[in-house]
Amino acid sequence: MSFLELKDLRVHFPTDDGLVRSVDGLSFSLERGKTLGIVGESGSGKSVTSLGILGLHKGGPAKISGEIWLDGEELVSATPEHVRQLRGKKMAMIFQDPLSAMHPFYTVGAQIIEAYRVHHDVSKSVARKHAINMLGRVGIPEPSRRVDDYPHHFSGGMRQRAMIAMALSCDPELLIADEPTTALDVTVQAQILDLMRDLQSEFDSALIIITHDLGVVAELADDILVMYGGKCIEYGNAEDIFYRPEHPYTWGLLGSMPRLDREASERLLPIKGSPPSLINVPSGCSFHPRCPYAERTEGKSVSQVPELTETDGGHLVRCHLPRAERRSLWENDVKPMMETT
Amino acid sequence: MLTYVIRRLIGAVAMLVVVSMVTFAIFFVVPQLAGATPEAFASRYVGRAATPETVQLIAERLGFNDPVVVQYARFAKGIVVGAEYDYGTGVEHCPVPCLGYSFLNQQPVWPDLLDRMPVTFSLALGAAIIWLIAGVSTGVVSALRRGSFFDRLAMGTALAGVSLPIFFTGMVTLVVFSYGLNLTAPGGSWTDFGENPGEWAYNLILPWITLAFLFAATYARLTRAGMLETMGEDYIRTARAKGLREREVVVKHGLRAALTPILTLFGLDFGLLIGGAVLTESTYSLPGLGKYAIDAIANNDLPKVMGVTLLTACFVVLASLIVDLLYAVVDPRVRLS
Amino acid sequence: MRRKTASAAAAGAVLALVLSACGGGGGTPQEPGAKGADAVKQEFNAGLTKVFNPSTKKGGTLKYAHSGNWDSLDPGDTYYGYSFNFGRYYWRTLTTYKPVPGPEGNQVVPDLAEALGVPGDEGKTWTYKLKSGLKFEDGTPITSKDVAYAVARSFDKEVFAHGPSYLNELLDWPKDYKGAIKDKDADIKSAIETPDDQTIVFKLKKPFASFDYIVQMPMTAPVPQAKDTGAKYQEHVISSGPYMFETNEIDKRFTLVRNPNWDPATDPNRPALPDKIEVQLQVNADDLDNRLIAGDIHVDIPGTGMQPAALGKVLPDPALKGRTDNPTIPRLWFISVIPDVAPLNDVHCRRAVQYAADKVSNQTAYGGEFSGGEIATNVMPPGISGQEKFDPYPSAGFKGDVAKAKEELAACGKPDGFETIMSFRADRPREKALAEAMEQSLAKVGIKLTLKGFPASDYFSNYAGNPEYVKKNGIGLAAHGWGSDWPDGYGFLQAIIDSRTIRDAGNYNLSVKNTDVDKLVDQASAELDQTAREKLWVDADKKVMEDASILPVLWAKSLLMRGQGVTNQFYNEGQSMYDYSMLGVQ
Amino acid sequence: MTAPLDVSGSATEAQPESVLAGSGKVIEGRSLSRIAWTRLKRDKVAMGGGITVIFLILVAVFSSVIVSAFGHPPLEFHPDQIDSATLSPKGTFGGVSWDFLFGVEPVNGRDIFSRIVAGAWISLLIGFLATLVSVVIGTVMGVVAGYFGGWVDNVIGRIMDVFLAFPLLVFAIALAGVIPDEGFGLSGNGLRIALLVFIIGFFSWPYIGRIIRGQTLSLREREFVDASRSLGARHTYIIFREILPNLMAPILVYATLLIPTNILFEAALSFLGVGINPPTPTWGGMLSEAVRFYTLPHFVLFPGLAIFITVLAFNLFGDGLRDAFDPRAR
Repeated sequence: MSFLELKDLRVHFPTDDGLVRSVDGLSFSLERGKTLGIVGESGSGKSVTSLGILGLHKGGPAKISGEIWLDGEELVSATPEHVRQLRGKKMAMIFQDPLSAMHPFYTVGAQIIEAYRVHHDVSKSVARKHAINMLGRVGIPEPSRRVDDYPHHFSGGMRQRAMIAMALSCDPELLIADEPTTALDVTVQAQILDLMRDLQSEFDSALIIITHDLGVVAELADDILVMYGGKCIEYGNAEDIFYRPEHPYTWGLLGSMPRLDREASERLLPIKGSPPSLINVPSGCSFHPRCPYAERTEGKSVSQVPELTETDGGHLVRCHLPRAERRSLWENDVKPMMETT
Repeated sequence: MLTYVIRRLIGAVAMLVVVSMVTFAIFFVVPQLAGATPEAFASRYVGRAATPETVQLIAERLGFNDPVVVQYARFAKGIVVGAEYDYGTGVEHCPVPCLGYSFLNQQPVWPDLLDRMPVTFSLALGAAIIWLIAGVSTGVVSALRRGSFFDRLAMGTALAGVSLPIFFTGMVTLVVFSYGLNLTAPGGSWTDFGENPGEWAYNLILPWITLAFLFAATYARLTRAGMLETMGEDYIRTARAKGLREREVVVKHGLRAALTPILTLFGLDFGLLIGGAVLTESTYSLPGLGKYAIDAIANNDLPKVMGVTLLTACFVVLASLIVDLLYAVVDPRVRLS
Repeated sequence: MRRKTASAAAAGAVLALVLSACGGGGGTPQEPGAKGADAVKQEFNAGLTKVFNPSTKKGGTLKYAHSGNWDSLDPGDTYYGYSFNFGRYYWRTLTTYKPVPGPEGNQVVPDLAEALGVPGDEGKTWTYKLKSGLKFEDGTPITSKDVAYAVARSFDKEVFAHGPSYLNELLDWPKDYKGAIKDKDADIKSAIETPDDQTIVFKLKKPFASFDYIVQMPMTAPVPQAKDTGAKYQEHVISSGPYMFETNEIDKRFTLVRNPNWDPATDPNRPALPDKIEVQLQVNADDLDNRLIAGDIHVDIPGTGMQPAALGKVLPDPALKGRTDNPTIPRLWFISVIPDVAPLNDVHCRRAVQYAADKVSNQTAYGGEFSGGEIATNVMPPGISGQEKFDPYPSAGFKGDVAKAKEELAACGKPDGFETIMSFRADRPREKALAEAMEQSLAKVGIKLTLKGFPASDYFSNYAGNPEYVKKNGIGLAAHGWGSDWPDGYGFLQAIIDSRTIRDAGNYNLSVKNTDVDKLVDQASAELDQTAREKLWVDADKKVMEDASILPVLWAKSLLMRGQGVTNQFYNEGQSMYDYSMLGVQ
Repeated sequence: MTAPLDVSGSATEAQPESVLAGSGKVIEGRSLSRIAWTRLKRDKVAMGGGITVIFLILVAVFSSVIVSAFGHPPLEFHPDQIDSATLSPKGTFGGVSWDFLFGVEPVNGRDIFSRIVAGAWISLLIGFLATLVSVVIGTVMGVVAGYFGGWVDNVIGRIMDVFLAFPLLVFAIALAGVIPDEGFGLSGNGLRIALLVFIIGFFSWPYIGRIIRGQTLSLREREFVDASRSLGARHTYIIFREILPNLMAPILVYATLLIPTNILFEAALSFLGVGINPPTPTWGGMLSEAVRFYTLPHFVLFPGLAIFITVLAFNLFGDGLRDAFDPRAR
């Protein structure tokens, strides 16, 4: 068994307007030292997945089923208290917007110290030394001074580094980064990504990067999982996804990826429409209302839910289009359009 | 920080000037527009069967023959530099802040206010303690058990609480607990804390609870809403992701942030309240500033009304200044400038 | 030398007690205390005609409470009946009401003076001679100069705005006189003379018969000039009576203790039983009643009766009702029917109002038979000496005569009725209820009333008592009430029926503007013969009723409760409440 | 702490941001009000409040019909129902009977049921009109302050501060007490109602004003306003076409929540004796008379309950409305 393994994870929220199927049957696995990128639009269920792994839905209104195995332990059925003890120590998370993710009333140092002392029975001064040390390791200058600053005193990049320092303070074996760079400008983004790569190799932890931006995972991820409407629609290693993508949605994502040779606002292959409602999930393939090739499936896309099937070794796709047609569409229609511009 | 306080204090003084002018205008300009003469003013402060000459004399003595501006200036001067009061056989110096002498019984207003302050302050303080504890804890539990039976019961009670006029609850509680069951002190009971703390509390317990119920209802609803909002904040998720125990998450991270806006409201509420809980004091006939204000209005005793209004405004302004300063302490993002 | 009438009055049971209390022999002292309580049967109206729970026991603390405030504790600056009554604890005046129950209580007897006033110059001068051995609380002797000074200082209405101004108007003061405080060395011989330390002579502008009643008012209570602090004197009045101030928190509370320099030998009117007197002010009225019932306090100072909530508790309960007295007091609740406002300028329209009014409904509105009063059919109340009862506008069961009212309306040229406004004091629930009752009963004959409430504090100055306002706003009816300063025709009627007293504002006569009435007032005030005088006042009363400009509502009654454990309690007609100076505690 | 010192209300519980945030989450095809209505319909408590409110409005509007059907004229005396000594009603529990549904008043025996029904008209009329006044003033001041910002915002902000520092109840009483009985072409109760509407409305606008200012401030920064501005649209156009329509939801919600506060305010003023002239019945006025007859529970209870039920109904409905526009706070 892998270090982290999800089996048919489902996270559903009952609301007044109906049942929200945020994550609807997700499975994947991840080894230590490896990086998985989970990509999708907002509302695709990627963040819910990460919170599910950390057990943060426990005690809430969410209905969770399936299995999450971490280092040989099943977490869905584990007691909330047990998962709490793992949280922050064995698995940690880096959140999207560090300004709102850090408590505005406490100093950065206090928040790191708190994170460390939950799991380590040490004095405040020991924890403080540790916090300063961590801040230094994530590249914050003059850490012994900045440790007493409040989050709003930090710049965006600094805050994200502090956030990373906080997440790493207990040497977690699984690190989940939720949109770690979205709130940052491009140069800082690159620095943060470099930092994460360095730290991962240093700690030899498993890393999940969650993003809507394929560009972020391009450099970092070993494997990539594309989510849509709470389901995995394509999974493969980075090469597969970038060079041989098979799902029309993935093509759309690739097309909307900002590249240096292209104007930022320009979108070659815009994905029309908006993400699907998670309550009244479209029948059949949930992507069909937005899929330019839906009519080629002779109506199957409306009536049948496509299965996740393996095309190559480890490359999985959830699409009704025949494999050959997908390949030819990619090679002949989509790819040339992306390159010519 | 110091410049901020100074600037705020200057603003506060300006505000008090406006408040005093408006009060003055209500009592002098409005009736004058309605056609009241200086004698008409003066005749409120003479005994029955006063002769026109007496009325004239009093009008002159109380200065009603002067233009309103002059009258106001005289009043304002008294506050700033004090005033001289001629009691017939001699002159008394009325020290700063001289709020004047009652038109009706010739007593200086300021000592009266000092005398009434402990009553209102005791009422407000006791009620505030009860409503903060009851309101905030109910709000927190309600927010954490959102949708539960407790939540619905508490919020239902809270809504009923804000919908009840205090002069009604006051009357009902008095009739039931005091006149009926003889459990609490009758209306109008007041003992100084220094005199007998036990009796002080016994006399105030009913007004405390009634007043606190009203405010607790508001505070429970606010705390619940605030807690629901903060508990949905990203930093709460972060705190949980760190592996903190739920109690720490709620108290240290959630409540701390949710209480900050409540602090503001509390400051204003408390400031207004120590300036006189008019309805509560009327209902329970407590000899506090609110009752004083109502009685003064009923008697058209302007110096008293001016005094109590200004004092209330002072309390509010002061309370909001203290709240703002405290806010800066509680929320490090706030900069005083 | 005591005048014969005064010593003859000592036949009453009370005076016998008083004398024995004063150390004189005679009478059998009754044993107070536990036995006294059983010996005295609690009975409704037991304190009206005789002394209830008589006792000579000294000592104890007598507790008073007041739902409001004094206007002032200064004898020169107060104008409340209860203040005149209560003040006799710490002041003495030239005369005072005879401290007995029953009609005799309307008479005045000497207090500081040795005898009642001696009139001269056909009632234009009044001479009083002071007793000897009188002392202030600090031991200085009281002379006629102190009385003269007190009167002269009270002239200054700028400093003493509240007190009655009878002496300002009656005495022949020098021109431009400003009172003893401002004009320290002015010669006031034209008004008051003090030929020696015992004698004081008042000189009037014109003859005035009831002067002995005037000087029972506290303007004649002596004030030592050296201790006078003007407007601040009320903070410590120098006592000439049996008690003096121990503490005094204005508008809150005060206590009186025995005055060591008061000599009982000079004062047959006051037994001075309690050792200490405590007064609490601004007590909630309902609470005050409850505490009176429970026995926590002894006397409700204003003496105007119990609150409606207490009526519901007291009257149905025989034990509680037995503790009450229900006197008629010399006060009239009435409605001014103002002839300045059309169509009330026509006497027939005014009479229509007289006939249409449902007096029973008015009575209920005003508090019913116990706390409201007796249905009034003419102006002067029964307690006034020489009063006659008559009813010029009779109706079956006092419920109003619709037919007669319609006749009068037709005579007035308004057969279908008319519209007018009725004013009342908004902060007086009874007047409000009265106005509502009038609105109902007048509607039956087509007279439509619009009701308007005004603040009591401005009622006479700015609204109902301000003729210009009344005319401009068409106020045809005004709720009103009048109590007498002393129980004779002048004391009751003059201020409300003499049209020459009407001025720009602050009037109490709102509606009687009849020269015939004015003539009768002049005749009566100058008449020195009591019987003839009383007859003239009755004539004036009849004239006013004929003029229909006053609609009498009630001769007021008050439901008073005797305090638990209070001795020597009785209703005094002159004070129109319990005689406070007589009370003791068991 | 809304307005009358110790008359608490719910307007302070303003969470303007959340209402606005609600309006931002428009899902394609369904308008915000449609969604809100769908949510509101499901909220049984709020609908109960709403139905009660409608019922009370009907009672108020048809008060004279109801009185003639079920009661006696509200001003009519019934001395036969009163014990002339104690002045209390003769019947048990204040004379409650089929003839007098809520019993009779002491002293004059007026029908309490009729007076409560007739009082509903005054209470609701003043509650609504005063709210209208404060909403109009509050919206104008709030929009102007929020939209123009700078010194305008500063000045209006100061004015609001002054209002908040006032002991409002004291002022309202003083003002209601000194205002003459005739003027502005009105007299009697017409003037009295106008006066109360003005006083109450005028003293409660800052609460609405603050909320609207905040909303306008954030609306001003939104894309569509930016877009209009960059296209050269005039201020009036932007305010009336872009800003005001988006303020409708919060205005509606806070107006609904202000009505009960204003009803309480009116009751308080009537209680303190500066309300409508008698004999016109008002609930606060009845309560203030009941103080003198506190031994008669029915006299205290019926007007008290009338105020309570009315205010509660409006509060329930207003709360539901707010939740409908912003379900997060529920």
